[in-house]
Amino acid sequence: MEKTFGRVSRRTALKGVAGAVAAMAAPSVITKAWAATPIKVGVISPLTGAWTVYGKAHYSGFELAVGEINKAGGVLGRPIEIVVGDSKTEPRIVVEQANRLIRQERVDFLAGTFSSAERNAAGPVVAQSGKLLLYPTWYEGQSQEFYPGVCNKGIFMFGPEPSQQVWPHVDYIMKKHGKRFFLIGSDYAWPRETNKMFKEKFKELGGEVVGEVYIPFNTPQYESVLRDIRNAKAEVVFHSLTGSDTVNFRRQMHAAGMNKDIALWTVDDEEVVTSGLGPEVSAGTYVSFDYFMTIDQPNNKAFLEKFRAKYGPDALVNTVGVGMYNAAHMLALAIAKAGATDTAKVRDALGGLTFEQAPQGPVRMRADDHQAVLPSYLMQVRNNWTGVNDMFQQVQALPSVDPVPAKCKLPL
Amino acid sequence: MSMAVADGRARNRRLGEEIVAAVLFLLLTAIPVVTSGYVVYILPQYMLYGMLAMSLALLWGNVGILSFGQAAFFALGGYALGIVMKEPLAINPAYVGLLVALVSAALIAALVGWFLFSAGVRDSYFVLVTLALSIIAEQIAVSQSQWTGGWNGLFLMRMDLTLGSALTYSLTEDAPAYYAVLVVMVITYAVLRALTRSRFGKLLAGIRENELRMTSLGVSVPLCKTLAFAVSGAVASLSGALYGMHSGFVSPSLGGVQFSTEIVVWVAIAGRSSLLAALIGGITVSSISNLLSSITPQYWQLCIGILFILVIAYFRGGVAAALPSLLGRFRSHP
Amino acid sequence: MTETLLRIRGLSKHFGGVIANADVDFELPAGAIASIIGPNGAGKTTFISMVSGHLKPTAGRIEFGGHDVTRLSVEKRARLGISRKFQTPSVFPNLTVWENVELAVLASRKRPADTDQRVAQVIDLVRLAEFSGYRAVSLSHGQRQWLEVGLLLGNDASLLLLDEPTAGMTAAETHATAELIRRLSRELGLSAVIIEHDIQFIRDLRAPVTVLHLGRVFAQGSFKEVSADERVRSIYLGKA
Amino acid sequence: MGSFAGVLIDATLITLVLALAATGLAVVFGLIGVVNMGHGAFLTLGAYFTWAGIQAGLPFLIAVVLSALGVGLIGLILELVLIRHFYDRPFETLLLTWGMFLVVTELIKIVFGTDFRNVPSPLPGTLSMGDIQIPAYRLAVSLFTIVLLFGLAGLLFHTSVGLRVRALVQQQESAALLGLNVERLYRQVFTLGAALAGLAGALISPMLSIDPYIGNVFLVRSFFVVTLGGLGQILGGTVVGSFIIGGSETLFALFSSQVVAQTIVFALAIVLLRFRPTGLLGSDRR
Repeated sequence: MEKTFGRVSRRTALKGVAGAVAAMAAPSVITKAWAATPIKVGVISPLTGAWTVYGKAHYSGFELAVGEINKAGGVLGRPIEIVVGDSKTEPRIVVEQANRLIRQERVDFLAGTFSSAERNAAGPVVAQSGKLLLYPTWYEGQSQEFYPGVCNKGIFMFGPEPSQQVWPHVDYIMKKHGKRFFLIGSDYAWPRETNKMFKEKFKELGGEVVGEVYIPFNTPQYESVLRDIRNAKAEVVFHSLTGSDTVNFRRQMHAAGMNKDIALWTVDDEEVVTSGLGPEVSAGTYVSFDYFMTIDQPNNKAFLEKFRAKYGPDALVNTVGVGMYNAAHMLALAIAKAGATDTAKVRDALGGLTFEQAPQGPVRMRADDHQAVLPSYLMQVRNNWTGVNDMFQQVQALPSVDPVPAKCKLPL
Repeated sequence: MSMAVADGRARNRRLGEEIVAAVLFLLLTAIPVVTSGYVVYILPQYMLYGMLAMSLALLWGNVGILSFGQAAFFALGGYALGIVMKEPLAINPAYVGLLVALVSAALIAALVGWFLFSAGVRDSYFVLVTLALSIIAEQIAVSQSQWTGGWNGLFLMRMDLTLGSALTYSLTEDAPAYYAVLVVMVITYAVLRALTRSRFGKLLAGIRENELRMTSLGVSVPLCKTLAFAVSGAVASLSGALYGMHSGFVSPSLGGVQFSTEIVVWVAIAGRSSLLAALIGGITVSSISNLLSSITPQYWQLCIGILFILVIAYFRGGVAAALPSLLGRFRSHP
Repeated sequence: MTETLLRIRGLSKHFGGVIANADVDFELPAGAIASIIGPNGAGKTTFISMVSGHLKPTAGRIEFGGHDVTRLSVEKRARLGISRKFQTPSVFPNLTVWENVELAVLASRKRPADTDQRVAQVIDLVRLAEFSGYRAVSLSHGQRQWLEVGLLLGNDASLLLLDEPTAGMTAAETHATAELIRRLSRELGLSAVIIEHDIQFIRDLRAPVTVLHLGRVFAQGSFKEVSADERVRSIYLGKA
Repeated sequence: MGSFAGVLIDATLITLVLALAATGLAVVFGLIGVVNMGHGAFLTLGAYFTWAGIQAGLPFLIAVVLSALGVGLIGLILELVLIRHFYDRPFETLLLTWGMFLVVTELIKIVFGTDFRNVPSPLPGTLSMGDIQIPAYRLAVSLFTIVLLFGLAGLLFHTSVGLRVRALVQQQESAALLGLNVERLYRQVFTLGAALAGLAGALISPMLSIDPYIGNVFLVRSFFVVTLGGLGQILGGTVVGSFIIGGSETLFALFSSQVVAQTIVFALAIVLLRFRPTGLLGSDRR
């Protein structure tokens, strides 16, 4: 896994050098195998910095799809070429990289950025340059307040938002574990928005929020929160912490012996984080996303075969990686449909497009608010799992969930 | 005779720096003429990093105070401008925002500085406090989301330069923004340089060399340090405000410890005792970082770390002090 | 009759249970020189430190030029003209002699119209003209002592508090230092309080001598009177 | 008042874990005046070494001991190569150890990768006290911290090594005159500090996710612990400082949000620092 990644970055590195040299000297050097000039896509991934853990899946999802597209003859007879930019998990660097990719590398499209903050950093660049950005991550939904990071006609969302990731499963968990929910999240927009939307649905179903806590980043110790959870007699913990905090909290909750009588539902811990937690700590936890490596989907089998062939049998992919994979394919489909690479035409073509081969099942991009219609899965972590193949037990599956309309001036 | 020698030597050095500065500024002026695109877009941001580096060099090189809190002021500036620019104001809100950025940073720095310096908090302890400042700044930016947008950040518009209602000069395009930043940077450099050469600047140098002696000469060391910290905070904040305006986006990590550390690294490597070196350091280290990060992200960071250690251990003055002696142009005092 | 510049009444300093100074009375007329001697641990440096403001007295009162300065900080006293030279020379090691003195001039209460001229004048006074381009670290110990005196002069002090100004000097330098101090008093009307071990130097100064012993004023008088005092001899021999 | 007892126990656990993390720093800072910014990196290394030991099939305790020794060895090497030349310049050692921190963190990323690593808890159960449940491992670590602090105090106050170190702290020049090998003592203290950091990282590793930045979380907190605690007060100071930083964060969180509590505690630390301004290193004013 490490090795594969090393190879990738070395290759991209060479590409970077070659690109820089070639861009000035002779454009023909790159296009040796192709008569036509490539369609360039700038991919901004968190390759170093705090969210490096997600960076591999993030980048390889897109790379895999581009390989498939090019192998099948490219789009409009032209290959797709990736130009990579490392976000260093820093919004400040995203601004630099997005501009570099557009102004210097002259990419036709942008894909990636990982967090909402990173996407927001790219927002003004996208708006100003009139390019498209394809964003893969689960996120808090769109509202006009954060324009141009959202509600931007140049940005397409390929990940789920709370009405897709959370709403379909509230009823099930309440029926099974009780109505007393305790909400814990990191202190920023995504957890707060997610909880707000969660409560909307939850109240409707007659649940009771017995506590709601937001934790600053990099908090090492959780005694007082755990005490609050216990004192509140919570039956379910609804959990939206991120990064290392999610691991710290869950290890300490487990150490406090609270997993036995309190159910935990997380909307953040996909394959990568769950692997980091280990089987003891994670057993029994509910997780909901649009994609898991273990979903029972014919598309997924084929996808994983290709993924493992390329990145090794142990490589992990997750909702973000698949979001990037879908983004690449749908971009290619849209270009083909539009018959051109110019932004307006591709934007129009991408809206309303459906990608049948998406690993999680067919995915449709809504035209008016650029949100994806996705499946939604609720999984429970198995006891004594040994790897991603036996990590999750499918509990609920909805083949296609429409997100609530974005709170933007529609259509975008 | 000997006096003349001493004097002459000092003047030579000054002249050397002025020539380098002039060449640098001319080069920077010429760049948008000969090229366009990404370079013209990105260089102003690096020039603002250079200004930020100067704000640290003013403290560290001239007064001997190291601050791991410069990023906090940088972020303060960005947020202040961003928040004010959202308000509908009778006069150009960007001007008000820049003023607020300058004044608020100077005031906060003055308050914190006076609070600590008047009690004699020095050296390593002050470093810790500034480290905490960065952490607090980032926390506030994350948690006070009604003002700052929290982790999702805050968007800014490119400002217009206006003069009454007659003249409006938009900075939306790359080249105008470039020149606006360049002008601010040159003026900041000139002002800070004049400051370090003024009576006040010499008193600061005296404090760096021997604090106790300065007190015994009747100088209020806490007051001088506080003023220096306030000026430094204001410059950092101004550069942050312009950075926010230029990049269109500010987020909490701009005020964090990691960015603060980067600033210290730029200045240490380039040379803390010269404003010009710090300026060049801020511009070049971040440019090279951008260039190399896509080629070798892991090893680049490692190299920077090792270079930092080498500079601290063997070349206290950084590249700026090492270069002249390498060129054999500058002999140390007898 | 000359006016009294420095008037000290009942000055005491206790460090926990240790009495460093007890009930010291001391007066110095404007333009005069006084020297303080005493064996190690007699409380000389403590006394100077209380006058300069580096130590806060436990009890007592210090008047300077008619003002009560007992509670003032070091820098405020310096701005009134009380300036101190430390036992170990405290100069600006990495600055040149010229820059050292220039700083003192720039920090002074009445800044002269022509700084350079004033700096040159002070450097001449302390006989460092040929070293003006040298950094302070490269000077000899004795030269650094002079440089520090130069700082006090450049700073426009009216009362010089000199803690062992001749430590590390040759006999000739010591003699020259005494000459310098007397000249400063005579020509510029400066006052000085000098702590010294070097008896030869005290003799050269030809100034009134105060003997401190165990923190108290033990004897006062001219050099001749004091040196003739049996009791003073005996404390130096460690008997009293 | 079950919840009051609960708060008290929480505050105690947090205080002791923080004290454990800060002890290595306290030893180095308090005894030889080095502001070891590399402390966080040493903690991280300790955690990774433990993980590697577990991966290699070693029992937890053996892995912990080896981690402490390994980090101590790295500390020793760094002291020999770098730090020992700069003891007379505290400011330079601060920057050098900061550089060490940057380099070690990058090396960890290259050697161990950036995935979350995980050390299973060697004592998974909990202990019940009435309706309060205490994680067994945390309790064990807390008790160990108490033993460790008393052990260090014993070492410092009841052995000849301790006497020498204390002589050194009080008067460096006379210590040298008394024929003490100052250089060697400094090296021993720095190595001990590094080993303690490694030990802390090793013991904390089963509670947290292990990533290259794990030490950062504790670094700044540890600094305030030590600064507030005070020079040479290895036993009392560290505990008091840990309580002010860790315990009060717990208490403030009762009345406000976690983020506000954390901000208040850092602000409070700055205020307290002002009233102990030259506290530790500041005795030498020349």
